[in-house]
Amino acid sequence: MLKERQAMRITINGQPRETTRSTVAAILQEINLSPERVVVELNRSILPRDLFAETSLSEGDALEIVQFVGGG
Amino acid sequence: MLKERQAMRITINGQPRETTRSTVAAILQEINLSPERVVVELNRSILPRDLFAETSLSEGDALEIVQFVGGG
Amino acid sequence: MLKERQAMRITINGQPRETTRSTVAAILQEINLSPERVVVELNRSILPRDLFAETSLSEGDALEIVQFVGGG
Amino acid sequence: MLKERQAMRITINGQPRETTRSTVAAILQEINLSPERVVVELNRSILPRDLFAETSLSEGDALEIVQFVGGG
Amino acid sequence: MNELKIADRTFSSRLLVDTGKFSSNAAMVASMEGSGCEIVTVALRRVDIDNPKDSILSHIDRTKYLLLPNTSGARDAEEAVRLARLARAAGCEPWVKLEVTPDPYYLLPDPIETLKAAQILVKEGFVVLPYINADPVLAKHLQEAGTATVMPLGAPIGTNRGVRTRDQIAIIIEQATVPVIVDAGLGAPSHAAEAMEMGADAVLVNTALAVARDPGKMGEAFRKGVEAGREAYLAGLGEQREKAESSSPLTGFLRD
Amino acid sequence: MNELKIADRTFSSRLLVDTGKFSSNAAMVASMEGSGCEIVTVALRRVDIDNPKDSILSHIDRTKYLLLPNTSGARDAEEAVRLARLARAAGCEPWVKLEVTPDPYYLLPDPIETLKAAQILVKEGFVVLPYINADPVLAKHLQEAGTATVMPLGAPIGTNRGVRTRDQIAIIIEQATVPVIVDAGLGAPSHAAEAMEMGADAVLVNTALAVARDPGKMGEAFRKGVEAGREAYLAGLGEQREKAESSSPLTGFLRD
Amino acid sequence: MNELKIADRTFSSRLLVDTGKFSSNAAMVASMEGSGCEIVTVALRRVDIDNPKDSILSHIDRTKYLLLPNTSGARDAEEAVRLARLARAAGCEPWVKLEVTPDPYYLLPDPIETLKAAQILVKEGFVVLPYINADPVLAKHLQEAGTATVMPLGAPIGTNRGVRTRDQIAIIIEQATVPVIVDAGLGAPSHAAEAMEMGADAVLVNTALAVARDPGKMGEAFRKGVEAGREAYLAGLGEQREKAESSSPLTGFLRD
Amino acid sequence: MNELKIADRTFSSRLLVDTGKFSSNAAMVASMEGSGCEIVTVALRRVDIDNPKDSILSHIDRTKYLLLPNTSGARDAEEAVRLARLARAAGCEPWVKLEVTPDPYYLLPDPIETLKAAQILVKEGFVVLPYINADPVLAKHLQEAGTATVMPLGAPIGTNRGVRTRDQIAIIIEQATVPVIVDAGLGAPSHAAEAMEMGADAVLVNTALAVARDPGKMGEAFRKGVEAGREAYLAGLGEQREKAESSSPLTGFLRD
Repeated sequence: MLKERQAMRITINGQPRETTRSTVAAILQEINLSPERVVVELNRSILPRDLFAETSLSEGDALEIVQFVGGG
Repeated sequence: MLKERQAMRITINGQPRETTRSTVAAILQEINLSPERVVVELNRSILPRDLFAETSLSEGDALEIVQFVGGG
Repeated sequence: MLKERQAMRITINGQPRETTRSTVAAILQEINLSPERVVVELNRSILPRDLFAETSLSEGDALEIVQFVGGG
Repeated sequence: MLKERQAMRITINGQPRETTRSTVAAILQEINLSPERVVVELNRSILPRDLFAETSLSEGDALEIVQFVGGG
Repeated sequence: MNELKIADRTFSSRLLVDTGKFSSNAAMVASMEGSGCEIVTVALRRVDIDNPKDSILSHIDRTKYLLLPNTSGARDAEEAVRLARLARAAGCEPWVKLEVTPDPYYLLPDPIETLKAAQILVKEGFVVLPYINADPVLAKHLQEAGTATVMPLGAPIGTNRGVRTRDQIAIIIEQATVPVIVDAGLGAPSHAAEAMEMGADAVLVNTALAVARDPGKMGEAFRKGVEAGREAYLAGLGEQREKAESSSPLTGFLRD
Repeated sequence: MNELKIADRTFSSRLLVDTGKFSSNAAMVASMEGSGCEIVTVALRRVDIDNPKDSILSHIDRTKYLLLPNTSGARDAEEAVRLARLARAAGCEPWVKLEVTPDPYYLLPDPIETLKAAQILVKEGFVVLPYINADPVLAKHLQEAGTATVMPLGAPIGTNRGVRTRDQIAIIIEQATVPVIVDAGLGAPSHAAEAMEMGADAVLVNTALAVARDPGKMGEAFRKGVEAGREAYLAGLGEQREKAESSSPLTGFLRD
Repeated sequence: MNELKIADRTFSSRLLVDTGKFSSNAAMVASMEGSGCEIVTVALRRVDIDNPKDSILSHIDRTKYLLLPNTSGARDAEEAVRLARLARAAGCEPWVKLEVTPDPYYLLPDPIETLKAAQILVKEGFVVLPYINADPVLAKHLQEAGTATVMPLGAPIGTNRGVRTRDQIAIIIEQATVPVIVDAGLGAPSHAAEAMEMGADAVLVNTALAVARDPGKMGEAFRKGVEAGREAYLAGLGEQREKAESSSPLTGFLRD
Repeated sequence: MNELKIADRTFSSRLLVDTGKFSSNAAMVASMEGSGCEIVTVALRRVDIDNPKDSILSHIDRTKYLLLPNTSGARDAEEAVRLARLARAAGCEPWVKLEVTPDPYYLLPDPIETLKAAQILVKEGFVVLPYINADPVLAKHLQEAGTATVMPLGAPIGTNRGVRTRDQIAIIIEQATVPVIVDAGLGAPSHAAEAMEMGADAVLVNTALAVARDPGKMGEAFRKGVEAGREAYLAGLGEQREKAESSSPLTGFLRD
């Protein structure tokens, strides 16, 4: 409720973004990415998948969300 | 004089041509070709250069006039 | 009988040879060659296999007996 | 005089050697090497040519004497 | 023995496939199937947030293919190590095809940074397959650093020129104690066969498959080319000779 | 269609085998079997009267292999014609691999005498497969004379050097209306694959098989090499390029 | 001796130049001068009656250069003979570069028609320099027919590819009793040098000069290339070796 | 401009000569003279105390030739640096041809140790000419480290095989900001010419001269080969083309 009101500014893959979601899991859900298919760096350190749900975001956090693509 | 009146049809390098000139030498002169720089076939046989002057042409004769060009 | 006595000189594959056999078939038999596996030239002309038996040899005849071998 | 008597053991180019000469210059002279054509390491440090004469040797010193040869 | 052993795993196929540049996932899968490969490489890239595509993983049957993450895009050791760690975090086994290519134009590997990254990654327990220029001395350094293979290039990536570095590759093969996998530049089955005939342990192909009119059939063609080269190597090839030599006995009846 | 058609016959194999120089008949047969070939060439020679060997025919299953007599040993058209006629008299079908090689040293074919013999033999109803230097104009003359194929050499017989006449072979393939069979000099499966990738209709091999440590296995290797090259030709090979081209998307997260 | 002898004449230059395709007569002359050549070829063509150009002869100093008419354009022996006779009638010495090229596309020489024309022209007293495919047996036939040289091609005309027919050229050189002049395809001084190092007696160049940015300077470059190759041939080149060999004595003080 | 500039010196010759493997000092000097070189390399070795030979320096006119000490024999950076310092102590200018070859068999250069030594020597004020594998990325690292040139190998030392690393050399030349000197493997003037035609700034030769029957004449041959290649590069070479192109105008009178 309250939370909903507090929006914060973070960066995802180099793009600034406003969000009200408080966890990495929630962010992924917001942008329709299933956690299994991506890897996430939070402020340049790798975030293990099983911590997505409990890891909350703060103003100014930088997320890198990457996935596998074809390439040699 | 008289000669001048009698025009005949011959072929030079594949092109039909009307001429009143009666010798190969005269033809070459007509088309501004110095004898030294060309070789002439009259009806498919080579005509030595020193016969140009005395060789007279008749209706239907075929002349080939060739010269050297660059080429390998 | 009589025949047996009359020996003649022929050439086989370049080698002179004395024989009392009178036909190509007999010669082949003498040198243990089965007709099916060889080709025979008699005096430089090919002798069809089915004529081996009836073709009699005369003094001075030249036979070439060849066969297939490996080779490319 | 006295000196002459005191022989010491040094190493030159990996070979042990007894000598009574006391300086690098003297050693080079002993083995007929003109100083200009060689470079000398004394105990693994390069010895400038102009110090050959004043540099005296002690028991156990190791000399490397090298020169230029053809080679690429 | 005719199996390929890399680190602690054995493979019956000696052909590795990169997954880049295919016109479609279907073409990629068809080519993988045709090729009979057991190892496929994949790259890591940013998700396009506004328009996320489905992951390549949903198209690759990981019970059939070992996923080999590469570090393509890395320009120095630090970036390569970062990519390798991300790949492992993604749940891949700790195998990595190490690529460090500072020059975005020719994409040639960096010997210095590649060795540096290899030393770090080996320490972290990765099975490292480094992509390198055909440099026998560098190959030895990497081997001593503990890499699982060396992957010298046959020709610059995507040129389809074949084994242009033949002399150096031959020396690497002669001296290597780890599998030698010829990578990059192999544009036709004859190129793959040539590398195998020289004694290479395996080859890696991508462009030639991806740009083929029929990637599936081309995969098969490369599979056969690799097998042909391997079998010829085992069967013992003859020497090249200066002089012609008849294959028929020359004595004959034609001239006495 | 992927069958090879020569004259009025079709073959599923695109590899022809010469039977010379094998260490034993067993080795020859093993190599033929392994290669999957359907056409094998044989030569004609005098029987050694004092010590006749058994005929090679007793080792070749003629229900499986088409026997293609060659005119090896012939130094001019007359000798070649004589050999072809003898072969037919031996009960072979009227097919002949025409070889006229006046030089006993390099065994290179004679363009003049080969054309002359071809003209005679075609008139006599032979299916003529002439062995020639890689000469596109000569190939056209032979075609016009009615030969069933042209068989340009890749390199001098027995040199194992591969397709050294690549430029000329490419022109022959481009212009030919009869099958082009690359003959002589192919020393490894990669060479055979290369010829097939260029669009050759078939290849003929001998020395590489005969001198192999394991002729049977080498036969298999060549079979696969030929199939690989053929399939790659049909699947559409990419161009060779001067510049490298990445097989990974280069946009990435590493550098913003 | 280091002079080139053709028929009864000797030349100090071993580089022949064709006069085709130059952007201007000035460029052609500059290139001839730079090259130091002593023989230049010219072709015969119809005069354009309506717009006669000045003859190339007015640009070539015939006291310095031997004019070698060629039969370019001839598609068979008859046309070639006709052109040779016309050239002689034009007052040239009876020398002819014999070219018979039925295929207007690749301009490859016809072995059959070239031999036929050579036999006729030799009988008529011509000094015949035939342009041929790199065919050692054909070269022998021409030699026996009395030609003054043989001129095998290095690569198809105008391709600038160099000595692509190396194996065959080497055999021709080994067997020839007349001068061997490598013609066509030599696109750089290194190509000319290579031919000379192999033992060729001379080379003929055209396209590489005509298309150069600076034909005069390129002429000089080829002159030096030909001399370099010739001198290296005379000075005795070393063998190519498989193994590296140090050029420094390896015993040293660094490691006892 | 046609002068070669290395560090702060300019040279009119683009051919460097190594002094190894000559049969005699006379042969070496003759070859140097013939070659017109201005830079010759020399190595450092232990004096044989029991039987000192006269120094090579007594045979080299240092007013004509710049003495370039090399570090041959060095197996790592430390040994190379030690040799370079000794050479300077010997009174040479602080120029060094940096060679680090851990493998005594193929004598291939070590990219890691070579870069390390180069960084040290540049700091100590040496003009460093490093011998390297044909590795464009390594060449860039060395350039950034401040070396005066890069010297990629054409083929392993002493093989006489020519520019076998052509693709990589071309990239090095395209990207280099310091002179590129092709070193090792050049066995004939045509090889040297080829390197120069590609745009190399100079070449270094040894074995080909030392093993020649006539080293002096071979020196001249290489001088001309290098000049030929350089001039051709400046004069603008034509492209290689797939298709033949006539050097005669094809329109003619023969066929209307």
